[in-house]
Amino acid sequence: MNLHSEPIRLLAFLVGIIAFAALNAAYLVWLERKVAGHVQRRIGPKEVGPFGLLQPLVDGIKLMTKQVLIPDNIDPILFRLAPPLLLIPAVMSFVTIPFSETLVARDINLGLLMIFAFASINVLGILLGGWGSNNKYAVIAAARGVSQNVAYEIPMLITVITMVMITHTLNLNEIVRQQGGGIFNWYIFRWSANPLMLISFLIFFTCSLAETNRAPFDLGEAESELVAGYHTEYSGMGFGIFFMGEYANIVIGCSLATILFLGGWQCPFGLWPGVHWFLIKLYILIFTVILIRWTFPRTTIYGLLNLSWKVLIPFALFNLILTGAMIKIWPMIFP
Amino acid sequence: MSVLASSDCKETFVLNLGPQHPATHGVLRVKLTMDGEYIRHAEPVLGYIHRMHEKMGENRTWAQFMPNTGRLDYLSALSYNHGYVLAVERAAGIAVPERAEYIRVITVELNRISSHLVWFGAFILDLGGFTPLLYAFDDREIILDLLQAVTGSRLTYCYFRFGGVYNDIEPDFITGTLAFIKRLRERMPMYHNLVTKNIILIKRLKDIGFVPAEMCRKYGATGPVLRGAGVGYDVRRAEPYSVYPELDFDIPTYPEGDCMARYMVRLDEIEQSMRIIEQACAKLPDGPVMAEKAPKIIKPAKGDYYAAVEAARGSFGVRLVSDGTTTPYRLKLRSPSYSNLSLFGEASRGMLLPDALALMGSLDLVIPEIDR
Amino acid sequence: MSGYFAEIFSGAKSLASGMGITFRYMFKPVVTVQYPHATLKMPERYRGHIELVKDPESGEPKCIVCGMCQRACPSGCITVAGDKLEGEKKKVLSKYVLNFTTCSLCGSCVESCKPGAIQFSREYNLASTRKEDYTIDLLQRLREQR
Amino acid sequence: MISLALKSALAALAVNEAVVTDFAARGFHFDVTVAPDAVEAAAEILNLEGFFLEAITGVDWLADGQMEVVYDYNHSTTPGRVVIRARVSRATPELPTVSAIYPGALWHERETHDFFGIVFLRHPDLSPLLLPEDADFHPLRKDYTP
Repeated sequence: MNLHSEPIRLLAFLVGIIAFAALNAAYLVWLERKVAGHVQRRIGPKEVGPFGLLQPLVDGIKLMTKQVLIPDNIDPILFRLAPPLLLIPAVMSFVTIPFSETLVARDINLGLLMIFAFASINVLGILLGGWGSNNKYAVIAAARGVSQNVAYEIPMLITVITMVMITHTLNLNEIVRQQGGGIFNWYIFRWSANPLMLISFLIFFTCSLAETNRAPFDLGEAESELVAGYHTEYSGMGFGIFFMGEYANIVIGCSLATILFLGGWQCPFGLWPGVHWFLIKLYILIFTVILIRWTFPRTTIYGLLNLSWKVLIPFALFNLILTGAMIKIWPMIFP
Repeated sequence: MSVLASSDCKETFVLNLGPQHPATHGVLRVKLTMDGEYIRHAEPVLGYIHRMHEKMGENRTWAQFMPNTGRLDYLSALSYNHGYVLAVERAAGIAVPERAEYIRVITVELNRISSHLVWFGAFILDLGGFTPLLYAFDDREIILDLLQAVTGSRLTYCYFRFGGVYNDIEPDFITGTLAFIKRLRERMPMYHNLVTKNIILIKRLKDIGFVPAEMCRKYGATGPVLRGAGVGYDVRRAEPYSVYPELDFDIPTYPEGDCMARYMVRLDEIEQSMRIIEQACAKLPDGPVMAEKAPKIIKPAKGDYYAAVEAARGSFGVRLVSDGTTTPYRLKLRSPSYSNLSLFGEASRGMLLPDALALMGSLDLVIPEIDR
Repeated sequence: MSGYFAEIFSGAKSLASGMGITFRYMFKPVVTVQYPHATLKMPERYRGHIELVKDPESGEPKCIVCGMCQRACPSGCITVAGDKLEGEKKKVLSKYVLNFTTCSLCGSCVESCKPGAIQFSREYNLASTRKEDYTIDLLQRLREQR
Repeated sequence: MISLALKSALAALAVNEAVVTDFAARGFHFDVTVAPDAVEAAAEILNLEGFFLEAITGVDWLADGQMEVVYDYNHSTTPGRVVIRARVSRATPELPTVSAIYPGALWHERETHDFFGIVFLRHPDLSPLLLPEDADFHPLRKDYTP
């Protein structure tokens, strides 16, 4: 049998991606609890398995065996539609992520665009989940989640346009390839293209935190205000799928930051590029995301919009103009 | 209500915040009439854990009511012990030995620090930050251990007696207390760097939740809420009791009247309490811890008596009416959170839900004390 | 305008210093006690539920059945009874039951006890799902300790 | 401390003599018993002087057939506690509310109504606050039996 035939390859990737997303969801919870524990000078999970490593497994079994309570007076279709609507786009986004030069499910030319197209769908999952639950807290959370996502898509996309102007491509693998040959070829340090690249990275990272509803922007599920936000009424695996979708979104956000700014699978000193570098960078970013959650209090909706409209968008626009000017003017000075 | 009738927007809804809600710290229920995320009208609904302590008092001897006082405010139980023993000592004319007074001050101030630490952690938890809570609990745990070694209990103390304290402190306690103060002094900059200076926290607390001095006066709010509005009223200075006149401490006030001011007042109070404890430990005299002449059976003369102490949340008052028998005729407990919460309805009008919760957190409510 | 940049800068600095603190604390030793695996020793004055004290000479409870503890208790959770044996002057303790569900551990009974026949135990692992477990027969408990 | 003008203004409302009390012995400085109708006037005087309302409570004098309502006022900058009392008959325990002057009195009066059944006229909402919402008993009345 030809192992390189396209259907088998796709099947392998399909299984691999779903497994990657599911394992990440499970073990990021473990990591989150461990980091939270040690930050707070506790141990975190430790009873099930060595270092509590089997805890996610047991949690998963618990979630699956729990009864899925469907409250009265909900919208039966939207209520059931919402969790998959949050999870599927996130999993689909993995299709174009280049884990290494060859380890990519579909090396398509519009990879970046496709991820953003899918990322916009998951807002719908939040909205429908909140609306369909017929719960006041959930509706408030859904309204917050939507306004937050819309507000943060703008600076994020402006930053991405800036990047595309520099890279001249939407193919993620190609973007990584351009960053080969050492740490100073990574776009975050490519200050010849735009001296404010570091700020671009921070804008992108902040926006991806907000897009994935992570602390300090977790207004959609602010537990001290809205109980559990848009998934208040979900129990058992309904909640579990929301959870998986959220963690998959975090992985996607951090992967994109890695690919666009930190050189993806490229090695910092130009040797042995490969999937391990991608994963190391990815998990360092994810660790930062987790540490942020356990350090900061939550912002408010107006604080969040102020940050977006008064800080992030002006900076992103300035960056865009600066980059355009650099592309046009630089060659004139040094032809 | 009138607010609704006068409003143009008819599209309001009622949100039941509580009685089981993460932000209400217990079983407080707030009926919010909301216009989107704006609060049109807030009405706290009390009484979920009402135990009628005042009626219990009428059916017990003066001494038997002591354990009840520790169960009003579970975070600073010793202040409530203190308020009650002060009232009964005033009524029965019992003098307290100096050593006992110093021990009372040391333990009460330790209790105040632990109460403020819990408030600090829970307040940041309300705002969505989890970690400071456990850092604060780490420090508080040492206080609980210290107090446990002296009083035997960790939370609902019953340590003071009419005419003194239950038993003498050990030298270990003083060294442990001073070591703890040294430790907390070193940790305070960490708290400030982690929380107070944090831009997100500043944005959430500054200019949010105004409670001006006039509103405090109209509603009878006391304690850090009043001091956060710029009025330096503290029972320890206004009506000096125990050995507070001999101790040097400041009353922190911030004139802004917003959540940040109340936050800063409480953090400064932790520092002041540390100063008080250090001085009290240095001045601690030798001698008995129980008045020798303290009668076994208390029978205060007919009449009514009042005593107030500065509890962690404000002025706690006890009004006793004695008919000259071994049981109180009437025993009124004036709890500070009750008055502090009563202004919530007016202060939260027109606020966003998260800001209103910040305001509620900054009032430092302890529900058993409100419901009594 | 300069205030705008100054705020962004100081804000970013405060966020970074906050993250620095939590990151450093992550490597500090754990302060919690892993409860079922490790326990703490209760201090001398710890107030568990009360227990009877034995007379070291006779091995019998020191209690003289005066009933002071029963009277001092604010919540009436102590029941004491004694038999008057023939030929003896004093009563002998026959029943000492503590209803721990209503006990508030105030210590009034221990204080009121003249002969020092009751003291606080240092027990705190008292969780149970049955109400009857909290009606503690202290006399029987003392005999079992023997 | 309490100014002379205030003392004389309050003394004018008193039904019997206003008493300057010994703070160390009693815990308050000035004690005035007024007619039930005069509590509003007294509150108005104290409000103009900048006093705040600490608490309102009742005392049931069963033997006299009367109920007493006690208002504790205090001042935050020049400390001085003023106690205003008013006695109403047990048969018709009614007196005007002071909540128009001190909104903080809303809850205190509701609580007093809960516990004693004293009716505060013109109070906007006297539904039970601390007691269950369908409570029709007044537990702090001395003749109350559960």
